[in-house]
This record gives sequence, structure tokens and C-alpha cells, in this order.
Amino acid sequence: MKRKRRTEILIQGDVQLAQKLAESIVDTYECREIIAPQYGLTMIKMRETAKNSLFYIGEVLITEAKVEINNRIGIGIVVGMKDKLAQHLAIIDAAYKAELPETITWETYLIEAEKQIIKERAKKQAELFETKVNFETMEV
Amino acid sequence: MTMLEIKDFGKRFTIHHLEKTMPAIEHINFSLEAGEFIGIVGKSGSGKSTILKSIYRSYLPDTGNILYNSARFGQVDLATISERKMLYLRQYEIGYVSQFLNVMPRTTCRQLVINALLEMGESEEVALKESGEALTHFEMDPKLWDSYPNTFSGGEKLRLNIAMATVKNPRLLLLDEPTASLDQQSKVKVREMIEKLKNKGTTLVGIFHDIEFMEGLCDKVYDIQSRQQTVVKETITYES
Amino acid sequence: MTFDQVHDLQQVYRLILHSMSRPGTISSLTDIAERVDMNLPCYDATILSAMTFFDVETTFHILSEDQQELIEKISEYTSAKYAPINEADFVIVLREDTETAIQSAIQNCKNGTLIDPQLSSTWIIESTLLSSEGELTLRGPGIQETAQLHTSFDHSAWHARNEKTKEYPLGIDLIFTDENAQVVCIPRTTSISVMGVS
Amino acid sequence: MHEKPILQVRNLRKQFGTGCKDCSELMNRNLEKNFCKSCGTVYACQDISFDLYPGEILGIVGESGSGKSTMMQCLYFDADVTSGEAYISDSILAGQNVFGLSSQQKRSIRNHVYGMVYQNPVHGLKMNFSSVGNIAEKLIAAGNRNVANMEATSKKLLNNVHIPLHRMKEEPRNFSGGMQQRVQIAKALSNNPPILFLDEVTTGLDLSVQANVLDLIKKIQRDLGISMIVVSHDLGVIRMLADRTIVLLNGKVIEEGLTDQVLEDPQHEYTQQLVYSLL
Amino acid sequence: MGYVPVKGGTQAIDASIQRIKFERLKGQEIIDVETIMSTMRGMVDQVMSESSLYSPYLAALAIKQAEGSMEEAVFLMRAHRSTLPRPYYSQTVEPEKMFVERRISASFKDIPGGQLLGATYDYTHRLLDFTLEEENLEDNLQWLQNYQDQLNQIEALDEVSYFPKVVDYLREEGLFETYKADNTPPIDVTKRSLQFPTTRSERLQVLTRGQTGAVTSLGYASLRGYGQVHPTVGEVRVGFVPIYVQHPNEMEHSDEDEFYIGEIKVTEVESFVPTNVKNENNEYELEFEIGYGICYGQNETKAIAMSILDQCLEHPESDFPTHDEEFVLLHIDSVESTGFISHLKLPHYVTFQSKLDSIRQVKKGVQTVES
Amino acid sequence: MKANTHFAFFDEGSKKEIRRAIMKAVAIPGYQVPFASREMPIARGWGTGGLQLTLSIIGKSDVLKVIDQGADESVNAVSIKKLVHETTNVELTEETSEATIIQSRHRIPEVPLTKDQIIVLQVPTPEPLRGVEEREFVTKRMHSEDDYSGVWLMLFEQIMKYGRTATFADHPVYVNGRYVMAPSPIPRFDNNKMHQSESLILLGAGREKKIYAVPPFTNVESLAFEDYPFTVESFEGHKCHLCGSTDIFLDEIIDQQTGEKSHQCNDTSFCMDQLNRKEKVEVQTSYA
Repeated sequence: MKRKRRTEILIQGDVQLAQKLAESIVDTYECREIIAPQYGLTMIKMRETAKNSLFYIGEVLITEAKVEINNRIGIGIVVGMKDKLAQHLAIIDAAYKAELPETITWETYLIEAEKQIIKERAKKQAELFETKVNFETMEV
Repeated sequence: MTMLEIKDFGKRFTIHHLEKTMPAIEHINFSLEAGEFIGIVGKSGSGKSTILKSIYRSYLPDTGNILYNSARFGQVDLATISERKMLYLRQYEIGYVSQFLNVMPRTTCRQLVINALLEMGESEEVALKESGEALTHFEMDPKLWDSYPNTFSGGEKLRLNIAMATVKNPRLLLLDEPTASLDQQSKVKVREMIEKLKNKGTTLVGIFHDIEFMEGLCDKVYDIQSRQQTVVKETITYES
Repeated sequence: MTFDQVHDLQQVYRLILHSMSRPGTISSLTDIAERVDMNLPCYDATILSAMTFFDVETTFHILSEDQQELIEKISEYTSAKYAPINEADFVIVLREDTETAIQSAIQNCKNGTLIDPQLSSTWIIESTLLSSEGELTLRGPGIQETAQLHTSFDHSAWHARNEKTKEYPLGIDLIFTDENAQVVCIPRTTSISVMGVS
Repeated sequence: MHEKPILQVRNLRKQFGTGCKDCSELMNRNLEKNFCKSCGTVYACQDISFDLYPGEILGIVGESGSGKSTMMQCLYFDADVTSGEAYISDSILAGQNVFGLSSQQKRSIRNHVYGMVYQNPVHGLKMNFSSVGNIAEKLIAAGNRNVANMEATSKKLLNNVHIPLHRMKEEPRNFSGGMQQRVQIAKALSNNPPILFLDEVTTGLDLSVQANVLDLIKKIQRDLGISMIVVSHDLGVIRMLADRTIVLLNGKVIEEGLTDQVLEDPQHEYTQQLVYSLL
Repeated sequence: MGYVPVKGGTQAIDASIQRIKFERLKGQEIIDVETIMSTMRGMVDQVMSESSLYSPYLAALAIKQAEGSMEEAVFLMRAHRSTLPRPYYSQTVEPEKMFVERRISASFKDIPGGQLLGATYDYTHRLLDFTLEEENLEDNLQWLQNYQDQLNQIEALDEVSYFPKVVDYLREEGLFETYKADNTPPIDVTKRSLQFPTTRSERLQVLTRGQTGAVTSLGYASLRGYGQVHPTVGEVRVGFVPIYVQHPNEMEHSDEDEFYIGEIKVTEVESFVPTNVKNENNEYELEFEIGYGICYGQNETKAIAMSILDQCLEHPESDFPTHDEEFVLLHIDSVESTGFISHLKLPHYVTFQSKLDSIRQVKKGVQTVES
Repeated sequence: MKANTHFAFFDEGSKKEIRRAIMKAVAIPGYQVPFASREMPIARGWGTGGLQLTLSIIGKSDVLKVIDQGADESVNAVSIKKLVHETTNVELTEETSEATIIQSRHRIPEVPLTKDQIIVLQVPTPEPLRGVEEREFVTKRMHSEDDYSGVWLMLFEQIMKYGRTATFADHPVYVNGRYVMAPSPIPRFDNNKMHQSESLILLGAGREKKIYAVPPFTNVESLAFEDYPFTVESFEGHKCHLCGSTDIFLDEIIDQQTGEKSHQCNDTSFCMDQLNRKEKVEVQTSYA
């Protein structure tokens, strides 16, 4: 699974999943910590919708970690102060970069988690729709 | 020395809004020597004034040559001379006097004469002195010296005009019907003034609507009708 | 003892600042240069100057052709980007560069604008041994009366520089480096007369 | 007589807009007056050339929209030209197209070579500084650093333009339009500029004040030999002041000559119209 | 012996620092950072927005440390920001990707997708609720349980839907100009000081990090006539936008290889303003333009005010100060304005002595003249 | 959360940017170089410009002195000193001659500075033309065109109104004959110390995001007319009631009890130095 989709699942879903996947790697492979989880900033570039141009809205605090497995460096970045999650993400990223066989088996977990995320989000949206104003004329 | 020579001079006016081009005058030839006075005669509307204004470049000359012997530039053709040179000549060599007074408003009579001198680069001191002399010379009433000329009579305006032109000691003076609206007494005075100028050696070209006035003044007469230039003999008289 | 990016570069900076504030005053970077082990085809003082000023926000140009490796190394060490002469914030002149190349580069480099005179290029120029006894007489801010200097810059290069700085505050600022890890600076305010040449 | 112009202007062009295929060529521009209907570009000045000679007053006439004020702004560097050249006869500036100089050099020309009297005194004066301060500002710009000297010069000039000296420390915003204009002239003259620009200086003034201002200008020319360019739509003003006159129409020079010749024997259809409508 | 320097300043500062700590502690109550995060949403959002640093936790910590002073909290955040490295820039965030929690339009009664009130104070009556005095966790949990039960009745949709922009419909009608995507790299005002005239990206960045009160006041001034912008709100939306980051040194870039790093909550506003514009045939036409406002968190007033100021600054030709970019942009930053106002507390006795001298000399001069 | 442990607070990138701006400032004396001023742990207007300069140039071997209004113990000076010390551990001093970097607000020390010293001045309002023109966009153009008649005119108008110039501190100066510069609000008394100074003078305005400089041996002339020469604050007839010094900048002190006015050195470390020197002389003479 490509990085974009998998990071979406791992960050939006239950953090337990990232932990589970990462731990399975740490147990079997040597993981060298390149950068211990540290805080930094990401500048956010936005598109405004009036003139369709770009600008910077500001920075977001992130936690960043780097881990090396089999000579391949993985990066974990996540919004907020989440040392553990950043570290797990870095391990998972390195695992994918090193093309470890485990990553193939992860596919099913991730897809399952993805379904769950979509379901929860859709539910949340339905709840929010309770506050929608209905202008339709009622027939009585 | 030939001071001025007009050769086959002609001038047309194009009036755009009438879509018409009208010849004002054609084939004019005459010449005069330094110190001479030539009178130009012809019916009214025959283009006498056009010649003078073309010499002075108030009209843009059309065809022919207007050769003038300048002290500064040697012989020049006033029909084609550059504007800057023409301005120089107006400043220092060629004067033009008409019955109309076209001056800066709210400037006194004396100041106008002074200004004419200052324009030539005279010092204020000299200008003040010479302006007095000129006004006296042309018999301007001292009571009028420090008043504005817009209230002056025709004769007074003319005298001021002549004073302004002559303080510059022009080599060539163009007189464009200066006496047109003057009474007899004033005319006599103007005549005396012209005599004075002539005596000083000024070369003159004049247009006068009454021929009598020119009698005994002109050395030569140019008749537009006949395109003839005649040397005036004292005995000859002209019809009006 | 190894080279320290924080403290050694701070010292280099202060020495160059001292020299820039006092045109003609030669500063020695020897102590720090000893710790440089980068093996680049340029003087230690040159790479130290580059490391002091370059970062991801700056661009540089190297006059000499065939210096791809040096360009890459400098980019790697400093994150600065290579740019054509007319855009570069910094211009590096190596020993081998010819007078004509220097002259034309001076003509084409950034000179600042009257509104933003700081947007001009700063030059790092490798010279033969710098000395305070030389053919150049310097005058201007930072110099008490006059100062003397010798560099390998020749008359034509000085002429081009003087032309470039003619309309103050426009102009370029120069940092000369030599083999012995010495630096000397000529900001745009310094008026230079070459002895024997009026 | 070999006379050197003090200011030579060649092919001054100023356009507002980028132009299009219908109007880019000078020779066959398809314009309505000076305006391209296809792309909206305005050609305010189209290849204006002329010479100004030492000590002369050059008149520029034309109706509003003829490009005369734009031309003035370009000459005084208030606006940038689209293209063209101008040369000032001066030992330092000789041979240099002044339009191509830096803003710093242009400022120096404004300070030392040029004077400008704007139609609206608001543009030429600092309305909330004293009148004497306004004049001093120009003197300061030209390098004067002596208060007594500047005060004396200011007094002389204010006197010349008939501003009562007891009002010299007053701010021009308290003055009538005519007084403001006279202060502006005094200011423009204070550093004896070799070249003075006057843009519609009498427009909007009472007749008596107008005469006053005109007389003042003429006197200055006589006394100081300053070269002037006088822009006006008023032929009367031009007749009183200018030795030579240029007629502008839609940004182009259509006629030039000695002022009395232009007025008495106008050649161009437009000039004739203008002259015939003179009261 | 000799004279030694006094240490009055050092001692006084130490004592003062103790004193400020005392002020915070003397009530003998402790508020958890988490409590602030959970219950002071408005303050947290405002601090994040004004400090231009999105971190609810740090904002809450700053509020705690600053004893609730917004000025101090923003200041702490900004200074902290200076100490952090900035290793990444995000990929362009497209606001259409927002997971919308609230969305209203003042321009149309029924907009495609509908008016979604979400959570808002707008329809609460501002009456002090004294029941909060007696609030307890047990009751709250009960309430939450009931609410959850209620929510559970709601049937989920098949998938998440994203809302179209109101303006898109009007663009199709030609009432608004459609701008091609302008990908000019923005300028970062924290990396380069403002140079005038500014670019649009600089203006938007300064406005979005502006002090809420200052942005609101100036926007209000324009509404009242000290400006020429009086808009209709086209759309206000509040929700979360996802943030993606590109790998710093992978050679091949593919969208699919970006990092998703999380989401942030923003308030976005588009205001519609009728303006006179020239069309291709050089004739004037009336067209709508859009003022754009956005800020971190939920702060609708600030975002709307920003949209007014954005539109004002797009029209600098107007004489009003609200249209003057120097006037607006240089005076709305919280840290700059509060800092400079507060610096007046610093001793100024040297400058005052200088003033005193000058005025005495002038007076002396006057007396000499008079005598 | 980890605390910042980097030397001199800033990351190296920030230092480099400021260092580059300083170089340009030195190369164009008196010209205000814009820079991306960082937000500091002290408030804008409280010396963030000076602080950023100090932190960007300071090294381990520097000796730092910080003064505010002439005093080392002024609370803001103490606060700045503390911040720099905590992040660099450099040696601090109150002795002017011992310092290699002196950060100051509103004063230049009475003891002449040397070539091995750099003085960093905190600037609240760096634009000398602000009083003439409020728009930055325009003042920048005025500087670019050497258009300073406005600032001269302000002096001229003062003379017209009051019969003399009536400037306070921050009297504008001409640097190297080209740029008009705000010397920071130092009293007029200190203006002359900038002229042909032996030390490098750096000026930093944090809030206004400008850095500028006066290199050593540079002409710094206070703006004045030929016939109204520049004058400094007058302390004629007064001396420091502690050390007895004259010809220095004095503070006016009002006695709480008597209400009487007396004068005292504004430069506190100078005053102490004088006192110690005097004592030494007294001790020596009493022994002799």
C-alpha cells in the first residue's frame, strides 16, 4: 500500500494498529534510531478560493522521527506531540522502504481499518446533518 | 549695400474649414538699399500688409525669397530662416510697428520701453535712462509715462509702439499702416518721427493708406497693382 | 579537534565582519582553517567564507567552468543553490579565473537597486598572498585616513569594480581570500586608487 | 549663430496600456483621438520632439487630452516615459538621455536643474508647512544649508510674488488660490533653475491675478534668463509669454512656429479652429 | 575597598518573578492543561490563530502560564516558535477537501448541500447560566450518554460527502471571474520582512495571524463607511482539512507517496462584494469579487473581518485607511502592537532629559527675545 | 517538551540571515537593511532588535555588557543580560573597557570605545523620515533618491517657530554623506561619539525589522544648518554629586525630602570608575 493511503489509515484510525505493526518489526529486525522523536514545525501552504492563489496560513506543531532498517530510512511525521506514534510510523515507513515481507500481510489489517474509519466518519457526518436547516415546504 | 530684396514673393492662405486656398499676393519683387525708405501702395485688400507680416514672419512666407542683409548673420532669406534666428533678428535688427498695441497687461508705458531694452540685455540703469530719452524723443507726455497704456489714445499708443520698436535701434523697421486711425495732428507728429528715424539711418518699409503722408518721406515706392518699383523724385505726386 | 559548525563559523564571521568594517585590514583564519579537512579545489578561507554566509535562502555562482564537483560540494555543505551570474547572491572567483571572465562577470552580476541596494552580490575572490603593502590605496568608511593593500586583482578588474560602484549606494562587496587563510574586504564604499594609474 | 538647445526632447512616447495589433505601429494606428478602441490603450504622447533654447519661453498649446500635461509630467519625471530621449545641455549630463538615468540622478536634476509649477498648488506645495518653509525646502534640496540666507531669499521671492511678508510663516492652505500659485512660483524659482516648467499656471485664477502671474513669469525670464516651457490651453497666455509655440493634438505635434505666426497664420486645420474660436 | 556596583535591578527582577508566580498560585487552585484544552476551546483557537502556530496543547499550556492573558499566551507561543526547527512545508491544502462541521451562507436561502448549523453560539441566548456553578462530572457523563444514545439512532450515510463551494455555482453563471490556479510560490512573512507593495500571499498571511480584536475593528470600520467594502457573506465553513507532506529527498514524487500527517481545524469565509470591473471590450461591468478570510480553529468573526480587509486591500486606490496596506498590515499583529505599547513602561529618562533640555533652551530663547 | 539548548538561542539559519544583513549594513553605512526579525522571548520594543544582533554575533570568548539608559542595573538590561547569559554562558561585565560587545538602549558609554569592541544599539523607530512621511513605501523611495529635504525642513520650521532647533534625543544624522539615519534615541550629547568612532556600531530594530550600521572611522554629522549649529544637551554649571565629573550626560535627581534638584552621572559604570579612581588617588596621597 502506498504511503499516502497507509499514513491516512494509521493516523486517522486507532493508534493501536500502528503500535501493533511497528512492534512486529522491532521484534524481528534491527531498528536504528536516526532521529528520536522530536518536535518541529510544518509550514502550511494553502490555496485560497478567491483568486485561486497560494499563501501560508501558519505553522503546525509536529512530531518527527527517523528510523533505519536494512539501510533504508523511514520517516514518521504526525501533527501534535505524539512521540510514540511518530516512532511507530517511522518504523512502518522504513519497513515499507526496505520491502520487508511483513508489509504484504499488513494490507488486510489496513484495509479493514480503512473501512472502519470511513464508517465512523460517515456516521459522524450524519450526526452533524441533524443541524441542517430544512427549507422544503411540507405537505399536510 | 542692398538691405532687403524681395524676389518673386507670394503667399497663399488655406482655410481648412472652408476647404479653400486663396492666393493673397503673388510675384512681388522689390529691393532697397541701406538707409532707404520704401513705401508700398495698393488698394486695400491688395496684400500690402501680407508682405510686411511675411517679412516679419508673423505670416509664414510661401514662395519666393526675402533676402535680408543681417549684421549678425550676413545675407539670410527670411522666408526660410530658422525660428530662433528670426527671434534674434526681431530682438536686435528688425522692428515692426502697427497701429495696434499688443503688450503685457498692467504694465506701465515706461516699463514697456524699459522691458524692450532689457530684452536686449541692457542694464536696468541704461534702460531707465534710454527709455526716458525715447519717450521724450517721441513726445510722449511725461504724465502718461507711469500709467497703463490701455487707456491711451490711438496716437499715444502708436508713439509708444514706435518708442518700443526704436529704442532697440533696429536696422530695418517695418511700418504697417501706423497712421490708420490717427487724426491729422497726430499724423504730422508721426511723420516727424519717421523723419527722425530716417535721419538716424534706419532702413524703412512702410505701408500707409494715405499717399499724401508718404510724400517727401519715401525714397522709393512699390505699387502692388503694377508690380512696379519706382524711385521717387521730388516732383512726382501720386494719385490716391 | 574537529571543525565546529557553530563556534568556528561564529569566529570566522566575526573576523570577516572586522575586516568588512575596516577595509584593507587583513584577518587571519589560520586557527580555524587547520580544522578544515574538506579537500576541495579552493582555499580553506574560501570554503569557510562560503559556509559562514550560505544557506538554503541564498544562491551562489562559481566563475570557473568545469567546477561541477565544487558546486555540488558547496551545495551539499551549505544547502545554497547554484544560480547564473546575474541572479547569484554570492560569486566565487577561483585562482585560475581570467581577467576577462572576471571583468564580464562584474558587469553582469547583481548590483542592487536604489530602493534595495542590499540586493547586490557579494564576491568571494581567491587572490595571491594578500598584503598590506601594495599598489592599492584605499579610502572611505572604516579607514582612518588611507590603507594600502595588495591583491591579485588587476587594473581591468578594479576598473570594472569601480564602474560597478559608481552610482552609490549601488555596488558589490568583495571578500578576498588567500592560501594562508587570510581575508580582506573591500565594500562598495571604499574608493580605490591604483598606484601609477590615475 | 550656432545656438545649443538647453533641452532636447526626441520621440517622447507615453502610452497607458500595452497596445494591440491595431495600434502598435506608430504609422498606422487605428485610434479614436488618442485611444485604441480595441484594447483601450491611451497614447498620451506620440513621438513628441522639440528643442528648448536658453532663455526662451516655449509655449505648448492644446485642448485637454492633447497630452500636454502628460508630457510635462514625463519631462519632470513625475511619470515614466514609454520611450524617447531627452538631453540637457550641462557639463555633467551632456550626452546622457535623462529619461534613462536612475531615480537618484533624476531627483538631482529636479533639485538642481528643474523647477516646476503645477496647475494645482497642492502638488507643488506642502500645504501644512509655512510658506517660507516651502521655499526653503527647494533651497535645501538644492544644497543650501544657511537659514539666514534662505530666509532672505524667501523673503525676496515672496515679495516679488506679492505675498505680504507678515504672512510668510503662514501655511499656504490658509491662502487663496492665487496666493498659493504665487508661493508655488516663488518656490519653483528659488534655486534659479535653468529650466522651469509651468503647467496651466493661470487656469482658475482671477483675471487680475492672472495678469500678475504672467507679468511675474515674463519678468523672471528677462531678469534671470531662465528657459521655460509653458503649457496652457489658453491662447492668450501663450501669446503673452511664449516666443515660440508648439501645438499638440492627440499627443502629437501638429504645428510649431513663432507664437505670433501660429496665431496669425495658423497652418493646421485644428490650430485654425483654435485660433478662430479665440475671443 | 572601593565602590561596587549595586545589584538593585537584578534583585528586584528576581523578586518580581516570585511575585508573579505568587499571583498564579495564591488561589490554591490548579487547572490542568487538558482542562483548558477541553473547556476553553475559544481561547485555545484564538491563541493558535494569533500565534500562527497550530497546537492546541501548547496553546493551552501558554494560557495556563499566562493566567489567561491572550496577549501573553500568544507571545509565549510566538517565542517558542522561534526555537523550533521547521523541517517541512506542506503540500498545498485545498479547502474543498474540508471535512465540514458547520457551513452557512447568507447569500442564498437554500444552498446546494444545505445550510449546516453545526455547533454555534449564534442561537444561544447570552444569559448567564448559573447551573454551571453546580456542574459536576457525573451529570455531564449522564448527559453525554443520553446524547450518544440519541446520536445512535441516526442512520449513517454510505460514505463521507464533501461540500461544493457556493461560489462555484455563481462562477458557472459568469457572475464571478474564474481564476486559473496561480501556483506562484507564496512569500513567507516570517522569513522575509514585509516590503511594500506587498504580494497577496503576504497580505493573507499577515491578516490570518492578526490579533482578533484588531482585525475585527478594522473590518468593522470598513462596514461603517471608513472603507468601501460592505460584503454579503457567501459562505462560512468550519471543519478539518487534511495536511500532506512530500518526502524530503525521494527522487520520484508521486501524490500517492506523500505523508498524511493529520488534520487541522480552520474557519474559512468567502464574502461577496459587487465591484465595477472593465471587461475585454473595455467597458465597465458590475461583477462580484470575493473577499477571503481564514483562520485556525473556530473564529468566525475574525475570518469574516479578514475577508472584508482582504477585499479592501485588493483595492488600494481607495483613500480610506482600511484600504491602505501599510496601515492595516503593520498594525494588526498582536506581538508587535502589544510589545511596542508596553515598551512605554521602560525607563525613558535619558530621552526625557533631552526633551527637557530642548524645551528649556527654547523657553530661554523666548525670554531673551522678550527682554 | 524539551527546552531550547542551542547556543545563543537561535538556530544557525537565523543567525546566518542576520549576519548577512549586518554585512550589507556595514557595506552601506546608515542604510536600513530589512531582515526577517524573529520573535524573541522578550517583547517587541524591549530590545529584540539589539538582542537579535547580539545573539547572532556573540561567541564563547566574548565579554558582554548590557546597559539601559546608561545603567547596567536597569531592569531591562538585567533581563536581557540574563537571557543572553543563559543561552551562551558568556562572561558578563559592567566595566565598559572589558566588554567586547556592548548592547545598549539610549546611550553610548562615556568611555571612548575601541577597535576591539562592537556596540549594539536597540532601536525602536529606525526610520528618520517617519515624521515627514508615514508610508514606508514612500520613505524607502526617499532614501533611494537621496531626498532628504523633508527632514531638513522640519528643522528649518522649528527654527522659524522657536528660533532654534528643538529636537530631543534621536536627532538625525548624515552617515558617510549619503544616508540620513536615526541614531536610535541616544541624547544629542552622544551623537558626536558616532563620528569617526573606533568601534563598529550596529543598530537593530526588531519590531520594524531593520538592521543598520556605522562602520568605524565613518563620518557621522548631526543635521544642522551653518548658522544654527548642532547643539547638545547642556549641563553647564552642573556636576555629578557623587563623583564630581563634568562634561558627561547627567540625570536630574530630585531629593524626596528636600525637593532639591541635584545631578548624577547617567553612565553608572563610568561614575563608579571615577569614584574608585578618586579613592585610589586619595589612598595613595594619604600614604604619601
